[in-house]
Amino acid sequence: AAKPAVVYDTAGKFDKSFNEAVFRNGVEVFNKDKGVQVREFEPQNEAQREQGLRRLASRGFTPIVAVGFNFASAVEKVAAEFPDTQFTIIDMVVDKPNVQSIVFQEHEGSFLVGALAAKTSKTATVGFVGGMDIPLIRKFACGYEQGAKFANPDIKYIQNMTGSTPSAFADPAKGSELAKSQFSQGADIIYAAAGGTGLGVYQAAKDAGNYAIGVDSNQNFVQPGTMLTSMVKRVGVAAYGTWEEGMNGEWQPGIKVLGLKENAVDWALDEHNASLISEDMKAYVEGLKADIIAGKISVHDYMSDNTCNF
Amino acid sequence: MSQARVPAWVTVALLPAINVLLAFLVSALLFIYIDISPIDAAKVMWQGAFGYAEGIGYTLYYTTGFIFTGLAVAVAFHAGLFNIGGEGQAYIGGLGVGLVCLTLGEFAPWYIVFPVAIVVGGVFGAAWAFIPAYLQAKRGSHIVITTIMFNFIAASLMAYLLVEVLKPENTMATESRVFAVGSWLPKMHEFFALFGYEMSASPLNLSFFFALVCCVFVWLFIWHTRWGYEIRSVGSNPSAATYAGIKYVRIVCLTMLVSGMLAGFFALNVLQGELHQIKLNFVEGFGFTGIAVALMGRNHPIGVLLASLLFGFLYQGGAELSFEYGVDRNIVVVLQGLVILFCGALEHMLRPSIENTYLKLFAKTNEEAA
Amino acid sequence: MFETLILMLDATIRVATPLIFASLAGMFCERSGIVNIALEGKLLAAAFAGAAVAYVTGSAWLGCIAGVLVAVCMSLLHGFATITHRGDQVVSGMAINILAVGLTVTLGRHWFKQGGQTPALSGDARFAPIHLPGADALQDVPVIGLLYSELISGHSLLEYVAFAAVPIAWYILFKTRFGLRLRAVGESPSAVDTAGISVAKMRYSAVIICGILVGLGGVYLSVGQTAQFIPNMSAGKGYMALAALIFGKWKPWTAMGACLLFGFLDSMAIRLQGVSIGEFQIPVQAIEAVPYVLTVFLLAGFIGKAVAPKAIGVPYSKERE
Amino acid sequence: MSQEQAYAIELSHIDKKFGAVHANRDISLQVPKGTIHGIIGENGAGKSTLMSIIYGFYKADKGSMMIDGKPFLPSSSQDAIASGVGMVHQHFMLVETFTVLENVVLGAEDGWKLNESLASAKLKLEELATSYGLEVPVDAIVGELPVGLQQRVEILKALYRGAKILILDEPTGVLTPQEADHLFKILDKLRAQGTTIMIITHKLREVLAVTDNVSVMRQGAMVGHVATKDTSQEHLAEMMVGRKVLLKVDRGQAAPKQSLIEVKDLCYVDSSGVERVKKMSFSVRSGEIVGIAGVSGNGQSELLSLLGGIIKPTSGEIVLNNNTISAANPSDPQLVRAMGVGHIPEDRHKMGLINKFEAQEAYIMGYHQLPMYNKGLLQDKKAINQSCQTNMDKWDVRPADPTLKTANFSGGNQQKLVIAREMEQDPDVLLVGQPTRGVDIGAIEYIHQQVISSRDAGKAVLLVSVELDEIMNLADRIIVLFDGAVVGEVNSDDANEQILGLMMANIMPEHLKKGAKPQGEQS
Ligand SMILES: Nc1ncnc2c1ncn2[C@@H]1O[C@H](COP(=O)(O)OP(=O)(O)OP(=O)(O)O)[C@@H](O)[C@H]1O
Ligand SMILES: Nc1ncnc2c1ncn2[C@@H]1O[C@H](COP(=O)(O)OP(=O)(O)OP(=O)(O)O)[C@@H](O)[C@H]1O
Ligand SMILES: [Mg+2]
Ligand SMILES: [Mg+2]
Repeated sequence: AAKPAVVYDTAGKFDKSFNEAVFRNGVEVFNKDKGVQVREFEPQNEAQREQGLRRLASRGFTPIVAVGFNFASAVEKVAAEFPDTQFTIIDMVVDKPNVQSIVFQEHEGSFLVGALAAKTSKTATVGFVGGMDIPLIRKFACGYEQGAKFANPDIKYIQNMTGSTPSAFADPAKGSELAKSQFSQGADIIYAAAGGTGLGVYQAAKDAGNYAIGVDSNQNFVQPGTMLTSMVKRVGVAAYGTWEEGMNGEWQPGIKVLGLKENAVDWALDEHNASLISEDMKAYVEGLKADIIAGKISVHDYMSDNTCNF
Repeated sequence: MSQARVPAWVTVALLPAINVLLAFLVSALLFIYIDISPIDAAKVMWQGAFGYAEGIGYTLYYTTGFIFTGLAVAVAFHAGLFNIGGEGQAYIGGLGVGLVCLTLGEFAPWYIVFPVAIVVGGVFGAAWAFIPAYLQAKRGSHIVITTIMFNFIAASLMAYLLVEVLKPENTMATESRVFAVGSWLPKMHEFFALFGYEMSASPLNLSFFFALVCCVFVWLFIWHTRWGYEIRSVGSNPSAATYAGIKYVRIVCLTMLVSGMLAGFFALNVLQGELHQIKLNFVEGFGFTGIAVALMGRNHPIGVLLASLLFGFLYQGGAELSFEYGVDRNIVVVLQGLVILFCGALEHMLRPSIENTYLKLFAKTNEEAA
Repeated sequence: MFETLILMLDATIRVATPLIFASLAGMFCERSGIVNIALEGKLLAAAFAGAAVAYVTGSAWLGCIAGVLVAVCMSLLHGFATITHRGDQVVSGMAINILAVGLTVTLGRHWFKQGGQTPALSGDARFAPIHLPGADALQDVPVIGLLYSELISGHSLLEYVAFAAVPIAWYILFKTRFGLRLRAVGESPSAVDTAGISVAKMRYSAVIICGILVGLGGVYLSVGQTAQFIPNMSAGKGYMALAALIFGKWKPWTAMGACLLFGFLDSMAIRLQGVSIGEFQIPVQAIEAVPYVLTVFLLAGFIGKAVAPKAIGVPYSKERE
Repeated sequence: MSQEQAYAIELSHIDKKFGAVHANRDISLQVPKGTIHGIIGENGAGKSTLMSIIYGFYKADKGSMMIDGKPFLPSSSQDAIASGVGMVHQHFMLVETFTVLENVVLGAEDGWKLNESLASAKLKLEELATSYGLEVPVDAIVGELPVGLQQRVEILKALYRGAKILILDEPTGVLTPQEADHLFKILDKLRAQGTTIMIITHKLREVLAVTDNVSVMRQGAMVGHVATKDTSQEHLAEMMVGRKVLLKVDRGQAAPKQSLIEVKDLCYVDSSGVERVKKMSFSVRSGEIVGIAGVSGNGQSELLSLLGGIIKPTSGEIVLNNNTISAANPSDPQLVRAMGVGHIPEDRHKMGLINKFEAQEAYIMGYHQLPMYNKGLLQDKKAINQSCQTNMDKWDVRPADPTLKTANFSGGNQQKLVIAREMEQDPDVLLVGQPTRGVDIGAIEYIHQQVISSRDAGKAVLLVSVELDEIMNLADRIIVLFDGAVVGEVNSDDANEQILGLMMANIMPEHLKKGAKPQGEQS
């Protein structure tokens, strides 16, 4: 029988960010679709990452999905100990014969929402609120900035990071202050890539009658009417895919790079924001998307050189 | 003084044991409330922490960490200082250990790196404790507040260093690069394998022995040297200490240096022993829990050792619990809070009744004997 | 420029509000002789209870009452340990902090199945901003208009309550019989005892008042400032409030001043991000650390020694140990 | 006394234990209305405990009480106050950061508004002050007042609450003889108005002077009641101790030689800027005892701390055994000990000992650095234990157990331990502060003998004491301090209570002025 498993990052499976996306769009859906329970584990400290992987592996679970770049060294070690177990790591590359690495082209999706924001902004000013100041978040920021400047070279771009510790992903009060600050500097649209902190940004946008852009999962429903769109990163779907492959015996090691083309990152259009997006706008963004997929537009990946020079 | 006295073991061992039980009982109610049988939970925790070799390894690995931070708090307590800053000192100590492993570790084997890391980690931790100590002694700044502030400052500083300085270009986790394999502290199972003993793999490493050495060191230092004597004097009666010619400023600084040093050693276990790279937030609250450890251990190394074992059990058993039941890991935090509440804050609650009960029983047997 | 300043001050008020509640709470507690490092946990517990009940009932008011009740209960637990059983005050404070972290998440998860968060609050489940009369009309008048409509008007109820609590606390502490006794019990409990006043009763009243105030602070976090509870959302504010209290030398007005200063630094940090001096870009972490560094700095020198209530930290007992 | 209403207080079979300490054993006592009743007994006899039970501060384990013939069962001091009992505690129960007025009002406020209470209290206080001669600066901060005034505040607190029964626990310990006389006059006045007064003191002379009846306590039990007119000092002392005692030690002639303590123009300003020691000059020679007299708080403690190296002089100099200490060349307690100085501190609990320590640990305090107690980096526990054991035996410290916690020794034995420690190092100079404070009569005898024999062994002894009897008994010369300055010096043969009392109030008797103006005279 299939024995899929997942180990979340220490932020926990309800982090309002990618762990939660794995849980909601991966685990829950998989449980329902396949009638197979995915074994979950949430480590509470660094040492338990390895411990969790090892225990799952020794009990015969496979494939085991490790959520987040923080798992790199643990996966590397445990994968060597259990060569017959399939490991999948998300957001990071681990080079082992029994490890599948899934990375996303977040900058591509961010580019789209950046362009959309620039086109929508009445003040020609757009803002970005990041969570913890780490390269991954800068990757979001950089794609967004590039997209905005692509759509309007004269756009003013404001960027803030919430903090330098993981609590920066869970500080809506600060998110709201940052949003207010950016609004006072003229921004009228803010893209928040900040986990739970983003909720404060969305609330502030609503209070101020401005727009916000959600992240990771489709967050348009959070504040309907003032959520311009969301940059969707389908981590859950990717996890789902890997378990499904495992079940069907199709699982392959190696690197999976998932971007617009694979429909793994995208911008969200649903009933909550349909009224905000004109047909022109929609066509424009879809056009950009096609261009990126076709390689006509190259979006700079911050993490390729740790700079944002596009 | 006709009344019989209660023997020491009643207050030193029986009372804490009953208090721990009480904490467990209260948390049992919570378990029942969230639909988990407390008996099963206890079984899982016990099995997970002591039931198999790897589990024991993990338990002792956490124990090692608690010994360092617990001793740090205990030493400061002897001088009447409440060092809430173990968290930050351990963090900065980790910077020291990490830097040694990143530089010297490149070309030197672990047995050379280890002593150097001990010195540098200790010095870094001590330095971080020194500033609040000096301010307390010289300027009267409240050490509880300054050490709390220094925890926050350490967090900012380390975040900056990890993000901007130590992080390799091509990774995205906020962590330094991995130390060279040669500088890693041998794991206990590797170490014993040398002598032909097979043990299952766990993060337990040689720094456990060093932690035991530190227990002995603290015991000797506090109770068998003139400096320890001076520290206890300052802690029990500062004006008498002044009368005796003990220099307050010097002793406060010395105590906090030792305390910070012990907290700094924390990183040996976690960084050089297990993670092999400096990670953001690698201290993970062990500095704070050290306060509970010291209190439960009555600031004595043996007590600290036992309390560390208890907390090691809670951590490892709790992990097993969340592994088996998928329950929230925070339930262990509740347990931890209850243990501190009953063993620390409410330690006087049961004392009179237990002592009286003991005396009654004791008196009875006496009468019967007579 | 002026507008930026007004907006910064506006943010200052929001950031300072929970700090003011918590430091006034701490003031009553510490003035009675009980060290209170449990502010952090009480804030968190109240925030959770407030948001949970506000969500379930749909009423911010009920949430507020629940939050305050929970904070009072935690305070009573603190009192039970430190007053009745003469336990160590710092240790019981730590225990409460840890319990609050664990319990809020465990119960929150069990109840709401959202990883310890409560669902977002909306409508009547939140304290909406209060627009003072004439705020809109005055909006366009230069200087005063902005000052009135942005800075003075448009805050949520609890923010006004926080600022009103300061003079009230001052009056209670320095102008009433209760205040006299409270201050006395923190200085010399035996004097109070021999004057025929129960030390335990005074200290229990102090912890209850502490619970009410810190409860309001906690509720503000989740029901006023943010619209939901998030695990660990107190994020050190209890400790900051304690620092502000010491900074303010255990007096209401100066403590409020310290809270405002911390709030201002915070709002400045938000706006200073990415600012560089010449070539050198100031790291965000440095700006974040400014309030902490400043606190240490000020504690060490500029404001001289902060003299705590004399009997603070010492459990009172007639019998010598 | 046969009328039923005649007793203000009746106690029957009061019993009280503090853990293992049996503080009061089956005590019965009757105090007639409108009398002054003395309670005497050695330290630790249980006097304060008994009074605190009447005041409702402690609850008796057994026994009953009556006030004015009515059963009296206070559950707190509040009940006692309501029944008209007032108490001035041995250790003042004042809030030091409060003003006099606030202290008086505390617990007896008129209503919830503080200002109104304070205003009405002010009027009432002025009335009390004029009718009893108890003037106090009502708006002064209590902690800044001299102890004599603080005591007045305590008495006023009781009177303000309308006390009909006033309990005074060792009220004269902090007063000059003249101040004590003034207090006694006030007590007379109160008695005349019908107030019943219970007074604890261990100054037998005072008992004879003011009381109507005396009760004697020993080891928690009541050992006798006598009418004052039927007794004598010797008789009372015998009742207290249970055997005959020598009230005066024999002291041979002093044979002073070279000067070992030279104090020249010594000044000390404390951290809050108050000048505590003002231009003091005197000397102490080998083989003599110089007594420092004065009401406590007039610079004696600072003088001892300066000589002991604990605080640094602001100006002037001290020469100890040929070593000069000055502002420019400060010392510390370790160095001072190395100069051959022993220091028996005034307060053994605050300075002399550490309650948590074992006797042997307390025994090396200040000398813990000496090579004899250390072996390399570690302490030589064996040497410490042996040294302590030897000297506990030699100095008759009971129980002679070096591992017993210091706190578990009685006051007298704690003091002997401190004295043993300081004298065993054979210092040339001995600083002695309040050597018999809180020590019972038996131990006093012993300690006095030791002080005198160390003088005879050629040490220079500086004795600070607030007990005039002690000073007059032991010292060869007496220096009196007032407000941080030396008022004057007398030979102990010329001294008597009257003269010293005047000097302690900064009045130098004409016949003693010896031409030269006394140093440090201020006004
Ligand atoms: N609050 C207390 N807790 C424990 N023991 C106490 C307490 N008060 C007094 N004792 C003990 O009770 C005994 C009697 O003490 P008490 O203070 O009544 O004596 P006293 O006669 O007033 O002595 P002194 O002359 O020193 O004032 C002593 O052994 C003392 O140590
Ligand atoms: N804090 C304490 N803890 C334990 N025992 C104490 C404490 N204080 C006093 N005792 C015990 O109570 C007894 C009486 O103590 P206290 O100091 O009042 O004695 P004392 O009668 O004044 O003795 P001395 O005549 O030597 O001054 C002592 O023998 C001591 O063992
Ligand atoms: Mg007494
Ligand atoms: Mg005594």
